[in-house]
Amino acid sequence: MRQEKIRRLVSIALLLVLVIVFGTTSEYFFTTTNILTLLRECSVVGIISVGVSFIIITAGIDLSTGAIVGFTAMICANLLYYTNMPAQMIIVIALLIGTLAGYLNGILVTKLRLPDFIATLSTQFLFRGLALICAIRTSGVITNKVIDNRGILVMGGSISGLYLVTIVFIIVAVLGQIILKKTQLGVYTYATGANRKSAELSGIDTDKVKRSVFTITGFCCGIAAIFLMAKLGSVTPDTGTGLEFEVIAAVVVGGCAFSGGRGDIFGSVIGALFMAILSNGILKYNLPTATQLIVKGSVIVIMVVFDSLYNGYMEKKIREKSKELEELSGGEA
Amino acid sequence: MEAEKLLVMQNIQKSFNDVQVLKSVDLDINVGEVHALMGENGAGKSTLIKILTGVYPKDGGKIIYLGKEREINSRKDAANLGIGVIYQDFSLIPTLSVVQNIMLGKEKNKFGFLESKKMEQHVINLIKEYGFDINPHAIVETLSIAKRQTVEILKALCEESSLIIMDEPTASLSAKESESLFEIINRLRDKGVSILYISHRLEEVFRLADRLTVLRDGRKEAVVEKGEINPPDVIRLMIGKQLSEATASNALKKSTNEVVLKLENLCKKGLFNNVSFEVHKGEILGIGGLVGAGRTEVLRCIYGADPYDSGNIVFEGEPLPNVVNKTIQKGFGLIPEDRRNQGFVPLLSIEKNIVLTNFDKTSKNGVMNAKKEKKLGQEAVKDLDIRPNNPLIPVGNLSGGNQQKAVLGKWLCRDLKVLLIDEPTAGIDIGAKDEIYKIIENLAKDGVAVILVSSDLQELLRVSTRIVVMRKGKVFKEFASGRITQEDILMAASGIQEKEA
Amino acid sequence: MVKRENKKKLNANFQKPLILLIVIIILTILQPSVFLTIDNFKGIMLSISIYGIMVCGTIFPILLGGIDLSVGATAAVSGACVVLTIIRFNYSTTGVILGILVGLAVGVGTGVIHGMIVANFKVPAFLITLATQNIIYGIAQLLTNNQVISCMKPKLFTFLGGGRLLGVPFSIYILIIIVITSYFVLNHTRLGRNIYAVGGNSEASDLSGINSKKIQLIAYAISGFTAALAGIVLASMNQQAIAKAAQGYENDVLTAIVVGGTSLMGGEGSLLGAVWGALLVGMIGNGLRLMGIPSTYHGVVKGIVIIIAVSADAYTRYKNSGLSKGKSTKRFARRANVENN
Amino acid sequence: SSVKTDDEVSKKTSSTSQEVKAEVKNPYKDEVKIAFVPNVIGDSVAAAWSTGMKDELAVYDNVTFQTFDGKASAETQTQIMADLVNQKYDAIVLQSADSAALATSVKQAEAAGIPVITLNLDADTPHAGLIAMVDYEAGKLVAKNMAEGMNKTGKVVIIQATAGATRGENLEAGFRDEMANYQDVEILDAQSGEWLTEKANVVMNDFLTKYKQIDGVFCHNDAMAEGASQAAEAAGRLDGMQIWGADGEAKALEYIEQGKMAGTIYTNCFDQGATAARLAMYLIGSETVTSSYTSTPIVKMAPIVVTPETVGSIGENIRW
Ligand SMILES: Nc1ncnc2c1ncn2[C@@H]1O[C@H](COP(=O)(O)OP(=O)(O)OP(=O)(O)O)[C@@H](O)[C@H]1O
Ligand SMILES: Nc1ncnc2c1ncn2[C@@H]1O[C@H](COP(=O)(O)OP(=O)(O)OP(=O)(O)O)[C@@H](O)[C@H]1O
Ligand SMILES: [Mg+2]
Ligand SMILES: [Mg+2]
Repeated sequence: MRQEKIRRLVSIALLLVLVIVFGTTSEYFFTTTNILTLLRECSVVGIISVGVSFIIITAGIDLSTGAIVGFTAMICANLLYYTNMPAQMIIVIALLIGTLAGYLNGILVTKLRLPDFIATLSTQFLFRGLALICAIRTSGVITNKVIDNRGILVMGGSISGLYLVTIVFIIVAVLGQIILKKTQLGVYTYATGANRKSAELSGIDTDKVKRSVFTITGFCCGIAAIFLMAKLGSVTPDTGTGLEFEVIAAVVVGGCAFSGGRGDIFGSVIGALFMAILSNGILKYNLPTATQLIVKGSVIVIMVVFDSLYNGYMEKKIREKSKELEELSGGEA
Repeated sequence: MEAEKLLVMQNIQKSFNDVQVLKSVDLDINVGEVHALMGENGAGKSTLIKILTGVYPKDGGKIIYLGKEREINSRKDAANLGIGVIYQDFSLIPTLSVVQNIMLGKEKNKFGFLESKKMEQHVINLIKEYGFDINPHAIVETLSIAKRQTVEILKALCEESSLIIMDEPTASLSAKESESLFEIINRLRDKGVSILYISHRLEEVFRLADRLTVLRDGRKEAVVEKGEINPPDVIRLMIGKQLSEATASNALKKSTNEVVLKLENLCKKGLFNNVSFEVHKGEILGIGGLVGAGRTEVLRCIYGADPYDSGNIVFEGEPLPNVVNKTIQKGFGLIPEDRRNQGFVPLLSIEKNIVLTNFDKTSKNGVMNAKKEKKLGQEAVKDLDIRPNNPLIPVGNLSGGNQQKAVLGKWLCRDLKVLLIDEPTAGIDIGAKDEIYKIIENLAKDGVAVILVSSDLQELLRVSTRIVVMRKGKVFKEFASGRITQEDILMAASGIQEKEA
Repeated sequence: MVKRENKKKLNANFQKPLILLIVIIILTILQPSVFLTIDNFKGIMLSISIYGIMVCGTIFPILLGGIDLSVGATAAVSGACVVLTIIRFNYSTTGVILGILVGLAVGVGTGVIHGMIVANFKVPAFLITLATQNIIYGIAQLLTNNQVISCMKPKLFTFLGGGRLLGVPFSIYILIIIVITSYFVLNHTRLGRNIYAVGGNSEASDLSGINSKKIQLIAYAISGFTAALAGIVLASMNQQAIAKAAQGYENDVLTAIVVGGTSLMGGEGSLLGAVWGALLVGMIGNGLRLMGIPSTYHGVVKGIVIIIAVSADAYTRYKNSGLSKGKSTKRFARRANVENN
Repeated sequence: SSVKTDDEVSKKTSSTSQEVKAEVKNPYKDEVKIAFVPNVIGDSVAAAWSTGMKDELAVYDNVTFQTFDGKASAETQTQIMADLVNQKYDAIVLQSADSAALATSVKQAEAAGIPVITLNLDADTPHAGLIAMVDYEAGKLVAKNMAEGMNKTGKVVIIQATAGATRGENLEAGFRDEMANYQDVEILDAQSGEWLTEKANVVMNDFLTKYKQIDGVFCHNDAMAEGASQAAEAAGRLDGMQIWGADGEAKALEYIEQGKMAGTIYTNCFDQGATAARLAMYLIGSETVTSSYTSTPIVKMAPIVVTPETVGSIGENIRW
């Protein structure tokens, strides 16, 4: 437990280092608008990463999140354009579509026994394709419409500067952390990921756990779709493309291991913040695009390597310490 | 008068991959008895209890529990009936805490929220009740194997069970911990709980069990009361032939052969200190000690798998390099303690696993010679009598004893000079044990210096020609001659010195 | 007993070709005179040739339980290296040969760096290669200065990707050679054995005297090599160097490998499976185009076909394992999967 | 309610600052920052625009010109736009990924007093200016020339842009509308080559396998036309085939000279970039308040039909 806490502190410290470096070297970084924008930027990725953390903790992966967001948003765009549905209704529908899409992933993984990677890759093709098919056309040509429904646009708005999406992100993250740490589903999520066979032997229906985490992720995608749509004020067939990689990167930077059983939502939030700050900060230096890419990549490499070195060091120390304790307590048994 | 039947299993059948593992197994357990289930490796004991606890569906047969026929389709069903179980392969979640593991699958919750405090208290009470020494908040992956086994035991005890199944619970426990387990078993029996006990250690079975069922080749061979039978007969029932019974204690003798390997003041901080001993050609040096004495670490350092801080390892008069590949080239071999994680690659076939240490024989310029490879695999399967006798089967699918034979197979075809063996027979049946001992003895006869680490005192006495006892990372005592008994070793391992050898 | 095992194995081995055959039959029925022609087969092979080459190398780190997401970027950089070298050497033969060597060396070099980082620091390969993907594309931008650098001569260069030998595109020959080499390495060499061993259990491999760090290094180097080779062929095919070349190819590569049955956890999978995966995806695309189905619908169809094909594969695997017999087929299958995990 | 949408926020700021407008700068003396946000960087068009802008701006000592990669994503572009506003850039040249999706961002920038000049694709809100290549008309031109080249009869295939891309859709709409006038020309098929040479090569291969007769190929960009030409040549069917692209990049012109392509619609991208830069510099130095525009001024770049006969008229200095 203590080891985990120290790790957490280290990742927060790394984040702070980044913030301080950017803050002191650029006059535009520490402005209120920039901080608020930055929080807004990390929020959509962050909301999805809450769900994906669950999946990665079960040793799974979800490549379809971006496509689910795109598809959900496209359906909403159609509803907005062709019907007079009230915004609340559309929001409910969006959540429903996202959830169902996530559930579909769960079914493919647990009923058809497809590996997560293939199942969600296929649904990525599927939902991205559907989004394209559903795109709004006038005389055959895709014409993306500007959304003017105030009820939806409000979702992209802010309360005295703080964007709604950020507030929702915080709520979702806190809820996620509570579910993960304080409920049965949370424990089962860890158990399924750390050792699926053992979990089964302990009487856990790991299939149900798998379906639940995919469904949760789908729900998060639904939320993300609403905010993305509200922010962009329009939906294109490729809305959300590549989002899945950003999300996975945030989650993994935050300490969830692909091998499962490790990490938590708090880490993923830090991961999402880290990636957003990195992208946002680099823009401030007027660097050529090539240099931007190189700097961004290098920072991640250095961060990851440092994290690993530090963990190795801590593990060694803790082992030595526990050994000492054992000796002190007699260490007979 | 007929005793009251808790469980009756009739004509249970099961096949994997078209191979019938259980052909027709009957088992019945009385209320409040300790019932032992015996059988060779691969006889189907673990499979039977996995069927009983709903992990595998059965192909045929009937399960009657408390007088009613039951369909047990999941682990939950079994738990609801009051069946607790310790599986042979660990069923713990490495990244969760002891409390979380013990309560896994039976969490107390209110509106879906866990009542952590309540569960914690429950577990602490349990630990106290049975007198274990374990930190309830420790993360399981940081615990030693022995501690993990105690968590496993606690997990089974935690349920209000009328039947507790234990599949080789002592395989990785030291003598002392085993003793406390036996006490618990006796206490449970007194409370009227039935125990189904699976073990390869005959002395345990005879100490604990009221009745025993023997399986052979997927069939029930016999059910006997304890008083009606003696150990050699059980063995005969299990393997269908007489075993060449060796003496339980062995006459030790100091080898006069040349010294092959010499450790001088080997130190590694926190693990062992100033370890020195010599190993002679053709001898079997047993290393005894309690769990955690540092024996495994010494072996690994000799082998080059781990670095050491100071001291020397001299092999044939020259310092031994601390690199695995080089020690292998010099004629070293290691049978590691943690078979599943360190011994073999589960997805690879027997043949390919054996090849891993024999590339110098089966490849030329990096290109494999399929024929030689095949020959190596077939020879190993034949020489070691690995069953099923197909070198193309993934080692992960074999039973424990056969897995260990496959691991041995990695070394047997090499020109070994020193073989390091760590707990070679944990969870292995008597027949296979005997075969493994023979293999070790033959190797020694051929001049290989063998270092054997074992927590099984009988085994240590049976095989070693000389015994060193380690305690808390130091060499505590050496027994080089005369006859010694289990007590002698136990005393030395616990640090009692008075009785001189 | 042994016989039975072999029989089952045979079934399992026929599984993938069978699915492919079904796809072929369906497409042949739908497009009788066109689909089953040599020309069309050449077309399919051509469509998978670039990322097919990558597949043969990228499967190495994946078999180790790693991943290489930087292959697209590596291809872009090595393509740029070749073209720039050729131009510097005035389109001479020396320039071509030197350029190819430089390109391949760059690929191997990036691979070695990946291998060193992943092996020594035990960091997730996913993150590292995702990060280096940025760095490498950045370098590609620096090299090309974000311009399209066209290079339409000499013949020796353009032949690699655009030429034909006996009527067959030369890139297909390269693909076949790489497939054979990679198959040979994975199945008949010490290195291949080590890859599967380290991927299946690196601790046991280390104790068997295999240097798992070295194996990782080599695996990533091979991945870098094939990525570079693919990049060179691509540059030759398009007769240009461009910073964003091969962007997103890593997705195609991963799709082929994973659809082909290779586990991302390592230790399990085969090159032929991956080639099967690439062919399957290639044929779906080709079939859809031949049927004249608008591109809009391709994604959906591709997704569904992959689901069907792979679950058919999974289903027969359970059936062959004998676990799917009995009363409740579903439960058996579930257990089997748990065992496999 | 207390929740304010982006629109309302920007309206509020603009209503207060409308009269004062962002300060007028003297581009010869003051520090000026101009940003270029292409849809993606690295393709020939973006490279040419960039070069055109840089050359145009080279005369000013204090102008910083910076390119930001839009990564073909509207989301990325909106993030970059927000940051540019935050950093108080003086002008933004934007090739938007989508006209609707970037509308809000453009509005915000304009409200902050930063003129936004779009390239090719309009933003669905009035802004400083749009410098556009024609696409619908270009499609029509290709159709007309191709049909004439085929003597008004023949079979045609189309190799499309990435599905959903606006320029591709418009080019194709123009092409199909014009072709409808030629009764004897049949459009056989249309498949996506995802803007890429190598993919177009594959698609063309499939077309060649399926159709025994193909007289014309229309590709949504030159890169794909080159791929199609390679495939046709390899199959020995290039002779007499009318392969048309659009854009007019240097390599395509070379292909036309070599007879491997029938033509393309050339746009002077250097000039297009330079025009955008010139407009930006003018607005920075003037008192014009672009955020009060009610419609966007549009500059259309002249489409030049390039065929083997006319290719010589495109001089080396304007080839990109
Ligand atoms: N999931 C499985 N798939 C295929 N074969 C299996 C499986 N589980 C067990 N077997 C086979 O069934 C047989 C019986 O195995 P089981 O584990 O029940 O033996 P056991 O009596 O418990 O042996 P041991 O004493 O070594 O634990 C063995 O031959 C084993 O290889
Ligand atoms: N990976 C590890 N993490 C924490 N402690 C360890 C680790 N490996 C060894 N130890 C500790 O080092 C000490 C020596 O262990 P070692 O395994 O060498 O003892 P041993 O005598 O071989 O015991 P055993 O009979 O269990 O094999 C023990 O206290 C053990 O708990
Ligand atoms: Mg067993
Ligand atoms: Mg040990």
